[in-house]
Amino acid sequence: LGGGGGEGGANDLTVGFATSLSGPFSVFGQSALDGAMLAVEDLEEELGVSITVEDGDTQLDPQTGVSQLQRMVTEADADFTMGAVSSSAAQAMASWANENEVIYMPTGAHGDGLTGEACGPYSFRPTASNSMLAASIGAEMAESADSWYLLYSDYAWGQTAQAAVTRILEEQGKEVVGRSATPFPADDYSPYLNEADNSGAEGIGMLIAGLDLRKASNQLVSQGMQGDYTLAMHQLEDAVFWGLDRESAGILDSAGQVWGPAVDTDASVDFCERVAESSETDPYVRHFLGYLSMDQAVRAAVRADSTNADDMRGALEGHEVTSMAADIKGGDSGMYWREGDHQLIQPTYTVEAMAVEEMSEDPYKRWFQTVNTYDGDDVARPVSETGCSM
Amino acid sequence: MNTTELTREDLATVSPAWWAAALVAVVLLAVTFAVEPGLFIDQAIGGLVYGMVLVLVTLGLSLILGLMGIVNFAHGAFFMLGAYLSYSVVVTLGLPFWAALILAPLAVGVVGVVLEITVLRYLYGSDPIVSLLATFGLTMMIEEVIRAYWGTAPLEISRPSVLTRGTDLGVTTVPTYRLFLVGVAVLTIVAVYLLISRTDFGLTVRAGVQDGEMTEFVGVNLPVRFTAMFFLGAALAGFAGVLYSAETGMRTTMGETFVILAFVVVVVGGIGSLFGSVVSGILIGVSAYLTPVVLSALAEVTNQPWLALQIRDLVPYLVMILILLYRPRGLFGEEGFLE
Amino acid sequence: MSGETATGGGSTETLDRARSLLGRYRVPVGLVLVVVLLRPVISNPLLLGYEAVAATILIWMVFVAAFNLLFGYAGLLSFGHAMFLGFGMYAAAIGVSGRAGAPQLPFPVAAAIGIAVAATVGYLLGRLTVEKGEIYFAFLTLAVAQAVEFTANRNPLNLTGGSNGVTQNVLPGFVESTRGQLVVVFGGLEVDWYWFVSAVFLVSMLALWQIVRSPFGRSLVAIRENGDLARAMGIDTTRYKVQAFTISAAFSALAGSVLMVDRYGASQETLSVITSGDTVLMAVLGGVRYFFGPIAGVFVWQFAEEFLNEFEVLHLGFTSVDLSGVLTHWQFFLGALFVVLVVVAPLEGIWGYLRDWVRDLYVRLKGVAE
Amino acid sequence: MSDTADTATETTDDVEPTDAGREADTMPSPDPAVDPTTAALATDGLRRTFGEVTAVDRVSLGVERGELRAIIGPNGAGKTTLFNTIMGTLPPTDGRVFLDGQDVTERDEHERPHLGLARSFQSNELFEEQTVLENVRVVVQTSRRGAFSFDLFRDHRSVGRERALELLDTVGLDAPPSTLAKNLSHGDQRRLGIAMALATEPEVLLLDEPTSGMSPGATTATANLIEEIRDELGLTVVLIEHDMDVVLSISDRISVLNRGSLIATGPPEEIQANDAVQDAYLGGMREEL
Amino acid sequence: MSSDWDASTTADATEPSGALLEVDGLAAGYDTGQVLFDVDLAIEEGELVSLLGRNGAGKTTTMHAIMGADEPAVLGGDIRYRGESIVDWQSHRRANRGIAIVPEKRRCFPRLSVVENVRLAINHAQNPLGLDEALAFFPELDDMRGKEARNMSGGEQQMLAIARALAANPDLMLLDEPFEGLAPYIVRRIEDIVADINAEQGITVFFVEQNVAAALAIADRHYVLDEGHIVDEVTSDRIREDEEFRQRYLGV
Ligand SMILES: Nc1ncnc2c1ncn2[C@@H]1O[C@H](COP(=O)(O)OP(=O)(O)OP(=O)(O)O)[C@@H](O)[C@H]1O
Ligand SMILES: Nc1ncnc2c1ncn2[C@@H]1O[C@H](COP(=O)(O)OP(=O)(O)OP(=O)(O)O)[C@@H](O)[C@H]1O
Ligand SMILES: [Mg+2]
Ligand SMILES: [Mg+2]
Repeated sequence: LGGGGGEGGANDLTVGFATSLSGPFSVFGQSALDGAMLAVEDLEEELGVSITVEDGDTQLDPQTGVSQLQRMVTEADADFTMGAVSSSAAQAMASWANENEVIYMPTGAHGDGLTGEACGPYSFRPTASNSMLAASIGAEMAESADSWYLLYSDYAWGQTAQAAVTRILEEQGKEVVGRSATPFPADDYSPYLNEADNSGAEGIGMLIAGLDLRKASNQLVSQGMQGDYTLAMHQLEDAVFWGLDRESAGILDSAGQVWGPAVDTDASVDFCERVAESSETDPYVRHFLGYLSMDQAVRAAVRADSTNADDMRGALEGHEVTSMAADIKGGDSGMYWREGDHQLIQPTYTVEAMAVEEMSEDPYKRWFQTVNTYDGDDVARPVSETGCSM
Repeated sequence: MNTTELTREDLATVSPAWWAAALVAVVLLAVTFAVEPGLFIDQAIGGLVYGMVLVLVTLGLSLILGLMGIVNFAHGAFFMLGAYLSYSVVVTLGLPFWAALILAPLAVGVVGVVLEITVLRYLYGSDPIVSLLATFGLTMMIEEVIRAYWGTAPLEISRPSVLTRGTDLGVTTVPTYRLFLVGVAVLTIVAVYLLISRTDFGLTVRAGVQDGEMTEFVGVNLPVRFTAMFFLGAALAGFAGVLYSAETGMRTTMGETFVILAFVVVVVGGIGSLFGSVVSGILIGVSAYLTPVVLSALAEVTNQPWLALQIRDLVPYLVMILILLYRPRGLFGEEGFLE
Repeated sequence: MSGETATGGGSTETLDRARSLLGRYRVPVGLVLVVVLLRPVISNPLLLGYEAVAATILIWMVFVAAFNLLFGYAGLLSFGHAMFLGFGMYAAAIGVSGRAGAPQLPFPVAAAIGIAVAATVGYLLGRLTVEKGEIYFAFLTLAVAQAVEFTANRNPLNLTGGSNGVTQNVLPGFVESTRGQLVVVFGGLEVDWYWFVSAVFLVSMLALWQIVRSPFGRSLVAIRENGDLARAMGIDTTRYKVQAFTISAAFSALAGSVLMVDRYGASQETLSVITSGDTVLMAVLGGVRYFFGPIAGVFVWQFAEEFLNEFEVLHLGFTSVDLSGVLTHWQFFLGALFVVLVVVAPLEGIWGYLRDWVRDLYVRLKGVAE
Repeated sequence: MSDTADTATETTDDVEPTDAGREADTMPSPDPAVDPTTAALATDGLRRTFGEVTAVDRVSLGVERGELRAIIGPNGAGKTTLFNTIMGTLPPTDGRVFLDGQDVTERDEHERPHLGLARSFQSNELFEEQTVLENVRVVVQTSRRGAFSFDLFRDHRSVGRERALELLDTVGLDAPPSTLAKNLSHGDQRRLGIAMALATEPEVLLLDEPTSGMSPGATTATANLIEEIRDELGLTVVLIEHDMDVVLSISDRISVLNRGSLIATGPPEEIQANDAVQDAYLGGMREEL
Repeated sequence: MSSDWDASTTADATEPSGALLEVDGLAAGYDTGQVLFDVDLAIEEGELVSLLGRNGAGKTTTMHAIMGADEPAVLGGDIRYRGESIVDWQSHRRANRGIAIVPEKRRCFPRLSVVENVRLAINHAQNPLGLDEALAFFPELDDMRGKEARNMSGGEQQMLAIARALAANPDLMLLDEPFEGLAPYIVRRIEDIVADINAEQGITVFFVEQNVAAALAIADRHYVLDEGHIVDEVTSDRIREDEEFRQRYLGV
């Protein structure tokens, strides 16, 4: 038995890439796809394989995501699949993939569930989980304020982020005095900001998804609250702040990050330059995640010389990443696919805004700089705590 | 559109149940104030301001529905179109925000005129459901045009700098821009009210919806007036869109979100009553801000933590369900209108 | 094949009688034709070339037809019908997966619970709202649906999974899925999922058809046409409407429970106002006054969505035109088609036109023959 | 004076004693009423107000079985409102309605046709988009199967079609049964309305200006039809009419309503001679032709 | 709007018959079929003329064609008002130029009050009466100025419809069954009003009525319509005398 997929090795690969290409996450989806296409270029050259990418729009809807996967696998004969921005879509897609014996990489979803209760034999998450990011930022939050108010987007990603940050803060002996679940997307953050303002907290954790963070920050400034609080965000995507002016972008006091132009290694600068040339958006984490997913999935198929889901699983579990992707990612601790929960254990960063005059625009925007780097193994929860059983 | 007469008559017929409900509300608010005075005042003022913003967004919808009997689902699309057009005026043409505030609504008005002439003209006097359906289709088209032209990613413009900071009202700081919106909303409401109640224009449009042919029989050139009326409704939507999006940015879902909320406001206030829309907009705004505070205060007082439900987004709908069940025509609606 | 019209009686007496004999079984025959033709047509490489969507389309047809029982026949526009689809979906998903300590149930039991819940909600909500006037009814149902969606998002008792929906372990025991292909296993017998759905489709649609052509259905039509008169003529309008609402809710939930298997779980998006809106659009597009209207509407809608979205290059033999840029905006064209239909004749829809066109053709052919 | 009148006064006495006294001054016997327990249709102190307007003011009316009663009165006297309250279309502000000796005041409007009460409308109320045949058929179906019937297992066409065609014939509607109701001329629409009222198989039939808008020939025919129905089916008919020719020629008794109150009831000759009626209503009728 | 006035000055100076309203070979009908065939009418300024016929004869259709309603469609023939062809005019233009109608089934604006109904007509007529003047015709209405038409009795609405037309102070007044549903004494009063406005203000009246007696009482000339054809043009005396004629076309 075992998974199906293309027979006869892995020279001609068809990859299904289903992600948000419309709606509020479309920028993220498109960037990831752009990044993945860069990986395709590199892989075709290096490995001599031919790769066809079949893309599809999941919108924001898990069922559309599932339909897209199903279409890619049955109609376009995709050998394996990847994609999704929102955690809820990713979970549904992962569940389908696990049921149907198809390899799937939730490219850009951070919700803990994917490598927790909702983990499965054929889904592999290439990006860091919420709890990894929360653990990274936790120490800094604990240092800068003793009591916190958390605003979080009310859906899977935000809920697990909130849980993770709360846990970390409480472990550090700090207090979370209140929290508000804000709808996502929302237009009006002022009632929640009022609540935060009246909570007596010293710091506000803004666990708000996507470009809504920009809006919330704007309204926070309008309410004249920016000077009074320490502001933190566990997962920063540079693109979110590009819509603000440079001064406003500086209001975040500290933030966690999976990757960004702040990494600044030779490989990552190279990668950023390539992205700046080929993508509509300046380089930021989504480009890298697209690149990473494609790189890892294709290499696994080539290693296994098969696109059979079980073969690929074997090639991925426990594998230590040594490709270009690891160089771009930076950090010294390396990355590997953890067997127990299929999480790619990897370094994480905390960053802060640069001084306004140091921010650069050319050839791509660089507004943030790294404060700290964390080992993947230090921030990831042990498998036993994830709730994953395969 | 009747406004004041109905108020007086309705107040006289308020039943004991309503008084009881009012009493409970007052007690709850008092308890909340006692538990969390600072937050209470912040949220009450924030809610008031937000309510007026809702009224502004709703105004054009209420007007078209009350006078022309058209359930204009495309109001949200017009609203959104105004917002996106202001983006083009400010970012693409490089003109100041104030120019967008005039140009974008005019442009939306023109779009409204085109749609009136090609589509809505054929729907006057028909079942309100039919206009709901047709404008639903128009909404799809406009939204798709917006997606195609401006893309699906959220956009923003920078507001005039005078309006970017907060105004300190003593007890709380409210974004200056929102206060500006409130001022604009009040002026617009007054202007619209005068237009429809003090001129022949409102009368002919109302008559025209009830019996277009007969209105022509008494000598009214109806099509021109309907077109003008629709221009006004669409331009108001666009105007609200420009004002609102300057604060929150443009998003392809904003039309849908707001048209539903605006309908809730109209339905709660009572279809056909401008005054009702104003009251209900404020009521919904304030209760959306206050309900969670009240619930959390209640949870604290009674020591029942489960009571602190975060139901803010549900509040407009709960208000609507409650009002409609006990008063099917809304707070100030005319009896039998669109029932 | 011609749909049963909701506008009542035929034409002249003799013609009527002849037609009633001939036409007695046209609806069942039509339904069987839909089932037999849909999949080959859809999976034709020139069209979609994508089989799996055929079963989904059939399920949607049942749902929209159930919605149309309420709108097209009883004249009640429910703007929150997605909640009933959702009840079926969630009950089936929760029951089958047995999540959060819920007992694990066989699919039919779980589905039956969903249908019962939907019917009960439909009944109670109907009691409260059907006499409130059509616009108010539309918005009340919308409001309740919003409340339901909101509740599901809050993940009460950890049952609904919040925004994640219920997507794990949701396939019933008798369904197997391998790389996207669903198969129903009864004992040793393996049946393609499509045929299982077809059976559900046929049974439900025949039941709905019988309802609309029965005296019960005709009373609904009378109420829709003039409620005041109907009451004065002795028709208990409230009860009929409530009953119609209940039935419609139950069939919607049935469709929902099957859709759960077809789409691998229950998602919160299904409960959204967008689903409800699409439902209305599909029904109107097809023609709410006809039994086959929703069928036509769902087909055109789903087809447009799948086909136009994927469509890229038009090959005309001598030249090829790249249309992908234009056609991804299928919503625009569908919207335009919709507007035209509503303006020209709001209740006819595509099916109404097709009918008239076929009738004209028939008359003309007869003329030529004579 | 009969028992009924006494009961009526008593009832009003209980409610508003002062008004009852005033009523006694003005008109001793508005209706030499029949015992409500035996009358086909009776009202007792029926009242209906709209805000400050009292459209029907303590009307006590008794119509005997098989009687053909006309109700006349100035425009806005409250005739249609009286029908609406009898029928249950509008709940009365006060007072009771008896049908065949049974108090039906609390019954829903849709129940009354099944108790034998039917009406036609002053304005043409029809199922406009339906065919003429279906308009009548659906009423026949309802009258046979009750106010609500969960009858799902039959083809509607088999129910009541013959009877519907018969009724269309009875009222003399010549248009093809497949014509849409909205396309009938005004006069024909009024015929259809009567056919539908008859389809409920009533014992008491309320007709609101059945001949308005009919040409003179048709008016006569309709008047004859009404008499015929009454005679052959033994119906009780209450008729609102402004056409005095019709009223005088076919009614057994005439009741006159003015400003909501019943001011006189009596046989045609008596009413015609009554001064109060002359003042309030007839206002010097023209001699025919 | 200026074109309206141009048209009148450039119109045919010759007015052969001097008739205010001439209908010439009018053919009209609905989707379902033709209803009027070759209808000829001529009404002189200051005349009081009626149109008689059975139900379904086409009387309302004629009135609507003269008023320029959306339905029926005019299939042929000409309608001239003051010598000018008005078939292509929209109905509001006809109304502005002095034609007013009391339509069949009243057609009051149900959600407008009495005052609003009347004011609407006043606002759009050339030389209207004042509001009080118009309401003075029916003291009954004066008592319910603020009432919405839908809350009025059938007869009250009929009075309102007539008051509305009178308020416009038209040159030509079309009345389609003005007495339907009215109490005899009101019928009488309206007969007087119609005779008065005709005699005193020279308003030309063309009306449809089923009530032959009423028609005979006010008009002296009658057109008789049967199945869409004008079958006769008669005087009141002829109708009074010719029993067979009455029987045949009017069913009396
Ligand atoms: N819904 C209502 N709201 C307010 N007033 C009403 C309503 N219905 C009727 N009326 C008033 O009640 C009075 C009686 O009306 P009704 O229709 O019963 O008169 P009617 O005797 O049938 O007159 P007609 O002969 O003109 O039809 C009228 O003055 C009318 O204006
Ligand atoms: N809107 C319509 N569509 C189709 N046919 C119509 C329409 N209106 C009237 N008719 C038909 O046209 C013919 C003439 O109708 P019209 O209303 O002019 O008659 P009328 O003389 O006014 O009759 P009545 O005295 O009953 O009012 C009738 O046969 C009628 O059925
Ligand atoms: Mg009446
Ligand atoms: Mg007529």
